[in-house]
Formats: sequence, structure tokens, C-alpha cells
Amino acid sequence: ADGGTAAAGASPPPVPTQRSLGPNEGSVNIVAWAGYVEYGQDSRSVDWVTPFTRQTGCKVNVKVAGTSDEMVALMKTGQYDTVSASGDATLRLIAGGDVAPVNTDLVPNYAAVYPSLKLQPWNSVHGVPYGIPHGRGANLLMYNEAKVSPAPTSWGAVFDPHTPYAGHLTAYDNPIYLADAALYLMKTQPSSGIRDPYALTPAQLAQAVALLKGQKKNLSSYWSDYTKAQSSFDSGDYWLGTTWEVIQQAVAADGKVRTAAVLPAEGATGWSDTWMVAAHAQHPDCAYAWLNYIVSPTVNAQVAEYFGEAPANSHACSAIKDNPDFCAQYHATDESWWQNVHYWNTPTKQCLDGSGRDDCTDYAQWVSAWNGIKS
Amino acid sequence: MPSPVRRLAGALHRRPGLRLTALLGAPLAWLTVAYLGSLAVLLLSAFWTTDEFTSSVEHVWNTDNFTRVATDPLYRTVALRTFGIAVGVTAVDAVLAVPMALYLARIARPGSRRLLLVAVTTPLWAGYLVKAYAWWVMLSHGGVLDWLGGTPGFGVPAVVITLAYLWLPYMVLPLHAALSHLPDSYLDAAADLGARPWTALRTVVLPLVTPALLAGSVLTFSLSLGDYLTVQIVGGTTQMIGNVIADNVTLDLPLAAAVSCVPALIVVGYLLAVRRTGALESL
Amino acid sequence: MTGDSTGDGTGDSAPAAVALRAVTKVFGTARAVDGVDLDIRAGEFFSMLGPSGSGKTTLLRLIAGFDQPSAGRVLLGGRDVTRLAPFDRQVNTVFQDYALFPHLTVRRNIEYGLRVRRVPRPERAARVAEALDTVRLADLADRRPAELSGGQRQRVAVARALVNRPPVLLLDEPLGALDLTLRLAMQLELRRIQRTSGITFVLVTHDQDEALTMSDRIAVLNAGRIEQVGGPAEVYEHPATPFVAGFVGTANLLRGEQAAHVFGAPGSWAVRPERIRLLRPDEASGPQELRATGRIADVVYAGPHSRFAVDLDTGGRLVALRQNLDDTGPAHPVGSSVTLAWRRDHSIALRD
Amino acid sequence: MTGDSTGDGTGDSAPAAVALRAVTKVFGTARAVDGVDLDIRAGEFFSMLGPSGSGKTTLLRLIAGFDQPSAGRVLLGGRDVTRLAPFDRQVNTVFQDYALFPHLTVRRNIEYGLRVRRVPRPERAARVAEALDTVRLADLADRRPAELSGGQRQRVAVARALVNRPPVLLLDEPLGALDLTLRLAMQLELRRIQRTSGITFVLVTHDQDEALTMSDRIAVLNAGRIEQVGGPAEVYEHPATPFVAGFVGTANLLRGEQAAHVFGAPGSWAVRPERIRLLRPDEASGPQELRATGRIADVVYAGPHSRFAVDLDTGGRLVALRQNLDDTGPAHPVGSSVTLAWRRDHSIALRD
Amino acid sequence: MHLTRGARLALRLATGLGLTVLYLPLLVVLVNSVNASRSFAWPPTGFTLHWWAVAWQQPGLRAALWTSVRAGLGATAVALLLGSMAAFAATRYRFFGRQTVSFLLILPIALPGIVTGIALNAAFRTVLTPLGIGFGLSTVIIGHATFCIVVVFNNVSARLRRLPASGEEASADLGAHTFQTFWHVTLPAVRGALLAGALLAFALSFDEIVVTTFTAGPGTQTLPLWIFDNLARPNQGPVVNVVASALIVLAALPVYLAHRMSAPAGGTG
Ligand SMILES: Nc1ncnc2c1ncn2[C@@H]1O[C@H](COP(=O)(O)OP(=O)(O)OP(=O)(O)O)[C@@H](O)[C@H]1O
Ligand SMILES: Nc1ncnc2c1ncn2[C@@H]1O[C@H](COP(=O)(O)OP(=O)(O)OP(=O)(O)O)[C@@H](O)[C@H]1O
Ligand SMILES: NCCCCNCCCN
Ligand SMILES: [Mg+2]
Ligand SMILES: [Mg+2]
Repeated sequence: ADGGTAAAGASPPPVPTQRSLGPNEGSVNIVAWAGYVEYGQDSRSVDWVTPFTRQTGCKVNVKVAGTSDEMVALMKTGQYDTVSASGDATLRLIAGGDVAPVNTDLVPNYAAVYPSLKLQPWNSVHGVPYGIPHGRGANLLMYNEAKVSPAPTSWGAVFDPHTPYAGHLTAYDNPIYLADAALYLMKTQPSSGIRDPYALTPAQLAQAVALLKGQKKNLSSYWSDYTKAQSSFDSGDYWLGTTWEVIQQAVAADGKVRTAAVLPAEGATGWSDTWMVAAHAQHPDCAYAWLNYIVSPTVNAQVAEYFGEAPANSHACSAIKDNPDFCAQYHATDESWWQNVHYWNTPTKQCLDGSGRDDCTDYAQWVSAWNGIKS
Repeated sequence: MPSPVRRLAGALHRRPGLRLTALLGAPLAWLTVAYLGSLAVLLLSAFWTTDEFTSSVEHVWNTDNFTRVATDPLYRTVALRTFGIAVGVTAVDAVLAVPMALYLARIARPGSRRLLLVAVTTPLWAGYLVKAYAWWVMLSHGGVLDWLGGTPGFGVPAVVITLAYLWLPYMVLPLHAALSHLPDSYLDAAADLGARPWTALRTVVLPLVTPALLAGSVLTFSLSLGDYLTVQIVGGTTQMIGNVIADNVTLDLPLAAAVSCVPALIVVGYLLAVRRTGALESL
Repeated sequence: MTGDSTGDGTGDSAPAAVALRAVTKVFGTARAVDGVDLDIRAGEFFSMLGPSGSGKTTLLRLIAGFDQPSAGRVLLGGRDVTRLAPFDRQVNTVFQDYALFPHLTVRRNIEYGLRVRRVPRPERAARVAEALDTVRLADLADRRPAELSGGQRQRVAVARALVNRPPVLLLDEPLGALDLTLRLAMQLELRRIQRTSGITFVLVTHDQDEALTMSDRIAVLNAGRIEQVGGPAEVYEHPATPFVAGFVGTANLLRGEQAAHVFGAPGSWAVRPERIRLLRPDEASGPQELRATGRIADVVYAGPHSRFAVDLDTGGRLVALRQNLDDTGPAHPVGSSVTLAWRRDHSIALRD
Repeated sequence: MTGDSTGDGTGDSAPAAVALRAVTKVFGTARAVDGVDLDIRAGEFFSMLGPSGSGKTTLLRLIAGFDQPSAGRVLLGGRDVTRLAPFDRQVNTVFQDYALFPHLTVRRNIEYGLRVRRVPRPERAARVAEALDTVRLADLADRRPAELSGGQRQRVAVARALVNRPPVLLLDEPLGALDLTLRLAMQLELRRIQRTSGITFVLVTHDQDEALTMSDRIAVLNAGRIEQVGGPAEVYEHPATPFVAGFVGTANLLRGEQAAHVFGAPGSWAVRPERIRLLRPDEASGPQELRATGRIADVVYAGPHSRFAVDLDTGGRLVALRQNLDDTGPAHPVGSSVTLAWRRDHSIALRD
Repeated sequence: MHLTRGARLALRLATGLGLTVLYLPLLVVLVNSVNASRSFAWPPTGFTLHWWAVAWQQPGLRAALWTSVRAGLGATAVALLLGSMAAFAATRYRFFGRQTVSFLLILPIALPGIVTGIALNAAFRTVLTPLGIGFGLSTVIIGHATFCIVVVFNNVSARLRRLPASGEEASADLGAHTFQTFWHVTLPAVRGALLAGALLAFALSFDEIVVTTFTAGPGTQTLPLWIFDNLARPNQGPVVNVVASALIVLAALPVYLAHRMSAPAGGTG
């Protein structure tokens, strides 16, 4: 990962850090990605909420969010205590004063989290942690082995305007996908001067936009939910495009088409989600209890396996139950593999590339750019 | 001595204004307070601004959002595309619904008529998302349509097809009601005067059911105008005005509110235009 | 329009304007029309008279082609049209509820038949103007039906049918909804139009007065069958059945014993109220007259005439009618004795 | 129900069953009822006769309380009820379309008024049974209205109103939808019920025959005003205005010049068709008679009588009516000359 | 209607085609609910009842269904009350601005759901949150009721317009006061319309996703929200198909009954 200095956006508004834990409040309201907070709603065996409630007496209300933007909006309502924010949301939450710094002393399981995930630009400001890492994944290049040959090794395969696979490409439907284009530019066009895919000057952003506009006409569609992406690969609509490991695993399990997912030469973007606590949490003690619980080795293993990502807790791999190869497949312990993964971060005016400049485009500009591409 | 209820009834009888107020008070209060009030709050918030980074709303009065909606070609392109899709959906539904409603109301035997009507309404229960996804399955390469001969793929045609499918019952129902209330004698009279079926349809039936057709179109048109989920599912890379609003809701609510005025104004204009025909009563 | 010209002659040798041959119409299990044979002559004013549910409308709809007979044939001007659709038949209909198109003006309503048959515009305009004149509605040509009174609507309905110059015009109780004064005026109007146009009119009514005063011939229907066909006087003076006697006018029916006492023979006998004279106490009956004595049970003043209900001494009740020609005649108060007399040949023997 | 017993007496000193005082009803700009003063006596059979739109229904609705007068007062049995709701008034109505409750059986329909007024169950049952008997519907008590014929529905409507024993019963053209035979039978039935119950009946009709034969008194309405109130003979024989003369019977109206020639004085004159004799060529008119000569323009056979339209030599047309007492009288073919005669005192001078 | 044989046949074909189009996607849903493959891709790979069993065992699904039913019933109840009151006022009284009332009623269903949704959301946050009232089932019910009122209003007022006023007048004439008349005469006459309106209102609420998204509180998950979430969850696609299939089958019965009951006695032919 890019371990650049912890350069946050504008200095965050002062929000007090919790000093100690009191008695649990009896319930906790959580905003989370689908699959992070399972209470057996799908299958009785997939349930880590019920034991939590039994242990702590905190009843869990979960609100599943579909996008990072939605998470930010939900946290602004003040009704939620904790959130599993991705890197493209964290800094916005911090800067908006919506979340509080986390007192890691109150989260004993924090100690076992991989050091490479701690105090990163997307989960801390000036060395102050704002959350507990949950797990990580990379946005790989997936392709249909029957349709795409030779096997691609570069993101050029999805950015080639004259691709032989026109009409069967796909891309992730989110402003943060601009970073994928920026990463490609960074590696293939040094003249662009990009040093970090999340730190783009207006000119660099425009280059990324142009690349994506050219790509758009070759797309079958953008994908945002992964069931649809999975089915599209299954049906033959998609032959090639960015993916999450879990999608590729599911398609492989179905066995209808033969696919592979690779980390291209340029590396890839990725995510490392962070559990954060609301600035004005109504149930802060249950929230802390949840933070500690969800990154405990067994639960972290359970979530990671269920969702299909690499766990954050370094003891989790030994707690994986069903698939002995799981940690290997997801490169959980292979830190060198992650060297080429650029975790999602929230673009800010203060360039995140550690240059100290402040002429970078911020997230709002990325959103505008993305809307311009899609309209 | 009359009972108190009877006396109350008698007293109310002498005050028709009071009776009317009692009946109309609650619904009007609900609609103005809960609904118009909310719309006002929304409209008001369009004059605020947001911190672009944190998405926090800042209560600074300005009209930038409206200026942006009016001048940025992005919004014009999307609004025009959306309008075109809504018109297309309405046209497709009208063309499909007229013969169906005609058959149901005037030709099918009474016994099968009821079953057919149930058959038309039942799909409403299948769930909007499920049906949209079913179309996604059918439209995809290697999907049912491909299998049956060819698929238009994902894009504007797919959106029109899917929305037309979703709202078709809303067009059939008012048309069916109007057609079944059409007195037989009008049709007899047309035939008697020498009108062949197609002529009778054109000169008598369609003019008389126009209010119902417009009533159906109010739903097909305005539901299409505001949709943003179907287009996400089958639109490929297409965007509609609903997507622009939805994308901005969480990021920049004031801007979303300003963009909302576009479909809202179109719908209000459409309603005002068809109101004189009695269409709003035929829904 | 085909140029066939049958239906214009009035000679008996010309084919009937409308001919029904063993026509039957069954709805579910009910026989609405039951084996009807009928010839309607070209140019005549023909009425179908019968109580509610007797099949009048059904018969009309079979002629117009709105329904198909279950059995039998329908001929127009000698041509079998049984299987033809309404829009292929040379008849027009004036509907009971008029069935004016609400979205069209009076003029456009009247023009409709010409328009759908693609009559050229100048001819159309001329014929519509003429029809508007015939029914005296030129002033209201640009109104919609909703803005007209009942009588005006009725006239539009007639004009809308007439403008097509059909050989046969069918009218289903066109005057039912009008009040008396208007009804009488419209009766005259229809009769005038029929005479001047020479079109065959087939009028359905349940009003015996209307049928008697307007028609050249009348068919009396009962339960889907024709009971009698004839001129008004024939049907009224010589009813073929008790049903006809009772439905067309007041029957004054006596049967069995009671009839035997009065008419001298058993069976079903009738005598029309207007044929009966109320004798003054001193007055003798004529040589050709039957007589009966009784007591006045009821006197009803009805303006032009009064009705006297008399309970006969030998049983049964007869109603006598007396024109209020004069108010100096003898009073016959309720309860007083009275003698009735009528010409022997005005007694009507009925087959049951 | 309050126990007030007014409206049962028939003496003139008792308060009127229904009294209208300067009642006006305005709809928008139209005066549907225009300054009506009227007293209806307890126990009488009163009719309101008038053309369509003359305000008959509106008047009835004002009495029943469905509408409120724009000005004036409504009194029932001497008590001012102008501001009372229909359910607080002692009248019942038989509606033109009967307005039977479709979801209730005949019995439950009839019982309705008693039930909502909480009459105890045993009394209710007895009174319903009695009412069913009165209208002869005991057999059909468990049917729904949809399963009844028009005449039967009409009788249910009457029973439903009568069972409440209202002092006043309002009937809005209750017989309009029935065919002639049935209508005559129901007229007798209603008259019988009114006589035996002693209830004040107020009947709205546009059928002059019905009004003349059924009523004790008649009010003739025109354009929201009462033109004349009187007994049937009074209204018919001595119409107060040309409108009444024309609406109640055939007017035979002559004016100005034409009237002067025939009646000997200018002004508006009328003579009833049944008063006119058609003289045989050799026949002389009587000393008290007026006479006029003319030419037969039309002869209409109408069953009980024939109508002769005569164009007078001095201008104008008169219709003469002749009872078909006898078919031996002289024929008066169309076009022949004829002399008409009528008693001088049967000439009606009309104020315009 | 007087049609040539050809026209009749054409209409029959068109209707058949229309119904085929209406049901083809539903058939796809049904087939996918027994499709061994986890994705919706066509054609299916094999038959299984596994997903039906899985669906049966999901407490989250059952909870969402129950929430939807409660929201639907609540919204329907409000819509029935307010919609029929407005219908009575609009059909039995003449007053200035009657047109405006029906316009106002129709607005919530005609305006895009997202506009309604974010407007309500903004208003609730401005008004309710400071009062300490959070989002929950009741806010969902308020949102749904707002656009359901019009369907009850339309059904009831169409019925009332065709219902001659003479029935109510006859009742008053026979001594029934206003409330007795309503109970004994008017209510039986409009029962079918109320039922039809209620059914449609419930269906609209039951299927609403956009307005729900913006008005639901943290613990409130309706069935459409559950479907929305689960379409984006691993392995849940087939279960969603099961739910949809079950709903179609279950819905046909009440819809049929409602059509029977809402057809007035001697109804139009
Ligand atoms: N479409 C139909 N379906 C079933 N029965 C019918 C139909 N049309 C008419 N009938 C029945 O056929 C019989 C004759 O009906 P028709 O309408 O011809 O009578 P009508 O003489 O015109 O009566 P009215 O004077 O009341 O108009 C009646 O018993 C009627 O109920
Ligand atoms: N509710 C109303 N609104 C407006 N005008 C009305 C209303 N009711 C009656 N009128 C008008 O008042 C006048 C009298 O109507 P009313 O119904 O009393 O006549 P009517 O004598 O009963 O006629 P008909 O014999 O046709 O029943 C008519 O011109 C009518 O159009
Ligand atoms: N989103 C499901 C569509 C059902 C119709 N909803 C109408 C609500 C519009 N405000
Ligand atoms: Mg008929
Ligand atoms: Mg009237």
C-alpha cells in the first residue's frame, strides 16, 4: 500500500475521544455494507449478531447501505452509532465532524490487526486513529477465459478504445473508479505526472475522464451490485472488467463459464474498510463493544469468509473454518501482494500524494466528473 | 326526545359548510401539511448550499443550484432523454393497452372477463425490482430474448420496454373501466350509420375514452419520468433525471432539490394540461 | 352504397321492405322472439306494439343487424341480409335513448353516417342542411347533445338517421321519454316526415294510442310471438285474441256464465267501453242492441270523457265511456242503477 | 316520533297538511320555483301537473326537505319545518326511480324506516306484514329489488313509505316508467290506498290524464309558478290561462281575427274538441250553439274515438273529437266540407 | 361491439400477446426460483427446490414481510379514511376549488417517487428529529399513505358519482339521520369500491421502494428493501425469485375476490 504521510483534508473539527467505557446501552444502530452484519437472516448458520447480543446485551439494528455516499448521508442523520466506512467515505465523515477519533485502548482486539492497515491515510488524521480496520480486498481484472484470449495482463485491456471485446466490457459504477483510470495513467503515461491515483490535479482528472469517456462506448453496462455482476459474467454479457474476488469465486462455483481474476501489471485499486464511531453516538458503549467484537479473530474470520475478503485481524486465518485455502486465495498474509494495491481514499484539496500541495481535485469534483462521464 | 346523535345530525344538516369542513379538513390538512409542506421544505433547501467535501448542508441563501441546473448542458441532455423515454413508454403502453382493454371490456365473455382482469392486475404484486431484474435476465446476451431471436441489449430501448412492461396494468385498468361503461348504444349507432369497426373505433370509441387514456398516461408518464432503478438495472450506461437526483441526494441535497424541480414541473404541467378533459377523475 | 332501388315501390308485387321468415332469437333459455313471420311493405308506417319484454326491441335489433337470429332469415328489399353486419345493411335506427355521440355537435352527429361512407363534402353539407331543416334544428347545429332538451335530442336522432336516406327507418320507442304535449307534437312531426320522405318506418312502442294514431299497420306482440297484424281499426275493432283485446284498449272482457247472461252465449266476449250507451231511465234500447242492467260502481272524470264502471246484476264489471260532449246529460251517481246498451255487432267473440 | 296529530282532520279549519308560503328556489341564476303559495288539505289527493322543467320535482324536494328554499317557508301540519332535515320531517316520499335499497330484501326495505326510528321489533313485524298485504307483495317479501318487475318495485316503494304512516306522502311521477296497462292498474291501486289510509297524497306528474282521473285537486305549474289550482273539472273546463288550456287537454285555441269570426268577440278563445259536434249536411245547430264551417284536413282514428282536424273557412284550425260509439255515422272524408257546432257556454274565454 | 371476424381475431391475438408479455418475465422468475444456478443467467442449469427451502427458513425475510404488511395496512387504513372523506366531499358537495382538491390528491402519485421521498425525508428531519421522533415504521406509513389516498379517492368517488343520490335521500326521508344513512345505505353501496381502493393502495405500498428508502428508520426493513438489499447479496438472488413467485401466486386470490366483490350488483356489461 501507499503508506504516504497521514495527510488529511482540512483539519477535522474537534470531536472528543471517548475515555472509558460505561454500562452498555442495550442497543446499537449500525450502518454497514451488505454481508457485514449477519443475524441469520439468510441462513441460521451465518449469524454473528446473535452471539454478540447475548454477550453484551446490545440489540443490533442494521441499515445496509448500497454506496459510500449513502453511508455518509446516513451517518449525518445522527441516528447511527457506528459504520463500516470504505476509504472513499472516511475522510468525508472525519472532516464533516460526523465521526469521533477512536480510543484503541478500548478495543483490545486492535492489537492483532495487521500493522500495514493501521494509521493509514484513510483511517487516521495526524496520527489519530478514527477507526478499526475490518478487512481488505482488491479490484481485480476478471475475464471470461473462453472469450478473451490471450489472457490480459494489463488494464490496457479495458481502456483500449479499439478493443475486440466492445460491448462486453464492464466497470465499477462509482466516482472512485476514476482512480482505476488514474492508476493506469500513472503507470503507463509517466508524463501525466500522477503520483497517487487519489491525488489528481484538474488536468490529471481531465485525462482520466477522457480515458473513461472513451471506455464508455465499449461497455455493456456499469456494475454496482455484485450479484448482477456475477450473473452478467455467467450470462455472457460481460467478458472483461473490474471485479471483486468474491464475484469471481461465485462465478467459478457456478461453473457455467470459466473465468479468472488477475492483478494486472499496473497493480489495482482496493479497499480497506474501517469501523468508525459516530461523533454523537447515542449508544457509544455498545458501539465500542461492536468494534471490538467484529475484529475479534473468530468473528473477523467469519465475516471475511462470508463476504469474500482478506481479514484484518492477524489471528483470523487460524480461525477460518470451512476453506483451509481461504487465506491463501485472498492473499491475507501476503503483504508483498498488497504492495501493488492502492486502497480507496477520499480525494481532497490537500493532495494525498504527500507533496504538500493543495491544488488537487476533491471528492465533489470527482463526482461532477463522474456524472459528466455517465450523462 | 331525539337522541344526541340525531340532534347532532340535525344540527349538521343546517350547516352544510360545517359538514363540508369536517369531511375535507383531515384530507386537506394531511396533504398540505404532510405533503405540500414537505415539498416546500425541499424547495427551500434548493436555495441552500453544501460543503462540497463533507456534504454538510450550509444554510446560505443562494440560487446557484438553479443556475447550474438551467445552464449545465448535462442536465438538459438528461432531462430531454428522460422526457423522451417517458413519452415512448406512454406511447407503447397506449398501443398495447387499447386492444387489450377493448377485448376485455367488450368482447370477452363476462366469465372470462373477470379472470382476464385478474390476470392483468396480478403482475402488480410480483414486485417492481423482481420484474425489472427479470427483464434484465431476458434482455441479457444469451437471455430469453436472445434465445427467441434477438435482444436490443441494455440501453434506452431496454429501458422503454421494461418501464412499459411495469406500468402496462396502470394503463389497461382505467381504459377497461371506461370501455366497459361505454353504452352499447353508441357502438350500435356507429355501426348502424355505416361505420366499420376501425372507423367506429377511431371516430367514436377513442374520443369517448380519451379521458381514461390520459388518466393512464398520467401514471405511465410520470412514473417513467421519475424512475431511476429500472434504468440502473437495464439501462446499460444510460442515465435518467432520477439517477441524477438519486446520486446527489446523499452528496448535495440542495442540488438534488433543484434538479427535482425539473420532473416536478413537467409533471405539474402535464397534469394541468390534461385536467380539463376530466382525466384526473378517470384514474 | 349499392344502388339497389327495391323498397321504393308501394305495389304489392314489389318485394317487402322488411321480411322476417321464421325468425327466432334465444337468449340463454328464454325465447325473446319465437318463430316470427312478417312482411313490412315498402313505404308504410308500421308499428310493433306489445308489453314490456314481449320482444319488440329484440325484433328491431335483428332487423338492424345488432343481433343475429338463432334461426330464420331476415330480408331487406328481398335480399337476404341475415348474415350481414349492421354497417352493411340499408336501414337506420332511432334509438330509445337516442344514442347521440356526446363528443360531436348536432351537425357532426347528423353528418356522421355520410362521413363514414365517404360522401363528398359538398353533398354532405347540403344533405345535412336539408336534414336540419326537416327537423327544424338549423339554429342549434353547433350545440352538443348535452345542451339540448329531450325533444330536441329526439329530433337530432331522427335527422341523423334520415340524412342517410335509408329505405327503412327503425324507431325504438322514440317518444317514451317525452311529456305528453311534446309527445303529441313529435307524433305529428314523425308522421309528416314519413309521408313526405316515403321511407318505410318501423316503430316500436308500448303505447296503444301512439300505435293506433300513427300507423298504417300494427303488429301486436306477446311473449315473442305476433298475435295479430292489421290496420289500427282492424286490430282495435276485431282483436283476434283476448290478449290483443286487453292490450289494445280496455277489453271489458266477460267469460263463461257471466258472458252467457249478457251476450247470450258462453265463451269469451268483449265489448269496447266507447260502444256502450248509458240509457236514461226512460230510454229504450234499439232493436239491434244488447242490454244489461247494473249499478254504478265508480265514475271517473277524465276531461274529454268520463268512465263509468258498472257492476252487472248478473255478475262481472263493464266500463262504459261517455264523451263529455255536453254536461246536461243524466247524472249517474255512484250506487245508482243503470242500463247499458250496445249494438249486437259490436260484441267481440274472442278465441282463447 | 312526536305524537302530533295534525294533518288527520279534514275540516277546513284544521291546519293545511302542507303549506308553502312565498317559496322560491334559485339554482344559479335559474328560478326553478318562483314565489309559490299553496295549501294542501289534510286527506286530499293532490296533484302537481306541469311540463318538464316546470319545477314539480323541486317543489316536492322542498317539502321533503332534500333542498332548502332560497326564500319562503314550508309548513307541515301548521308547523314551520323550513330548517328541518328530511329525517326530522313527517313526510315520506316515493321516488321516481323508486330508490329501493338494492342490498336489502323487500321486507328489509319496507322495515327500514321503522328500524332506524327504533320501533320495537314485534310492532315492526306486524306493520311490515300489514304493509306487504296492502300492496299485495307478501309472497315476494324475501326477494331483492333486482328480482322484481317495474310494477312490483313501485309497490315496494309505496309500502316502504306507507309503513311509517306519514301524514303526508309525496310521489314523484311514480308511474312514469310503467307501460300503459300496468300504469292504469297502479293508478287504481294508489287511489284505493289513499282512500283507505286517509293519508294526504301529493302526486307529481306530467300526464294530464293521470292528474285528471286521480286527483281531488290539481295545481298546474309552469316555469316555477302555479298557474291554476282547482278540481279536475274546474281546471279542465275552466282553464284560467292559455297555458293551462293548452297543457291540460287539447286547447283548440283561436285568437284575434280568427276568434272574432267564430266566437263573435276578439281575444283568446278555446273550445274543447269533445264539445264540438260534426253536423250532418242536413243537420241544424241548436239555438244555444255557435257554429263554424270548414274543410276536413285530417282524420285520425284513435280506437275509442276519432279526431277530426278542420281548417275553418274564416282561418284557424279546430280539432273535433267523436266517440266511436257507432260506426254508422256519416263519414267525413279528408277534404269534405263540414259544419261544426258547440254550445255557446262551452266557449272558454282566456285571459292571456 | 360489431366487429368483423378478422377484427375480433386480431384483438384476441393482441390480448393473448399482451398477456404473454405480461407473464413471460414472471415465468422467468418462477423458473429461476427452481434454477440450480445461483445467478439469473439463462438458460437454467438444473432443477432444485433448495431455494424454496432456504427462503422458508429465513427469519429476516419473514420479518421484512411482516413489516411490509404492517406498513401496507397502516397506509391503507389512513388512505381509506382520508380518501373516502375527500371522495364524499368532492362528489356530494359543490364548493370552490373542488378541482384543486383532486389535483392535490393526485400530485403525490404523479410526482416522481424520489421527489416525494426526499421531500418527506427533508421535512421529517427538519420537523420530527428536533422533537426527538426518529424515522421508523410510522414515517414509512405517512409516506405511503400520502400517495395511496388518491387511489381510494378515485375508486370511491367513481362509485359515488354513479350512485344516485336518491338512495341516501330515501334513507333520510324514511327518518334515518346522517350517520344511520351512512352506515345502512352508503357504506354497503361503496363497500366494493373501498375494497378495490384498499387493495390497490395496499399493493402500491407493498411494492414501494423509493419512498420507503427515504422514510424508513434504522430497524425498519420492508420487503422491497429486503429484496433490494438481497439482490446485492451473495447467493440471495434465487431466494428473491422464490419470494416473487410466492407473492404472484398468493396475490391472485385476493385480487380475484376483490374483483368479484367490487363488481356492483347488476354491474356494467
Ligand atoms: N341480451 C339479452 N340477454 C338476455 N335476455 C335478453 C336480452 N335482450 C332481451 N332479453 C330478454 O328477451 C325478452 C324480450 O326483450 P325485449 O327487450 O325485446 O323486450 P321489449 O318488448 O323491447 O320490452 P320493453 O318494452 O321493456 O323494451 C325479455 O324477456 C328480455 O329479458
Ligand atoms: N340541482 C339543480 N341544479 C340546477 N338546476 C336545477 C337543479 N334541479 C333542478 N334544476 C332546474 O330547475 C328547473 C325545474 O326542475 P325540476 O326538476 O323541478 O322540473 P320538473 O318539473 O320536475 O321536470 P321533469 O318533469 O322533467 O321532472 C329546471 O329548469 C331544472 O333544470
Ligand atoms: N417503485 C415502485 C413503483 C410503484 C409505484 N409507486 C408510486 C409512488 C410514486 N410516488
Ligand atoms: Mg324495448
Ligand atoms: Mg321531475
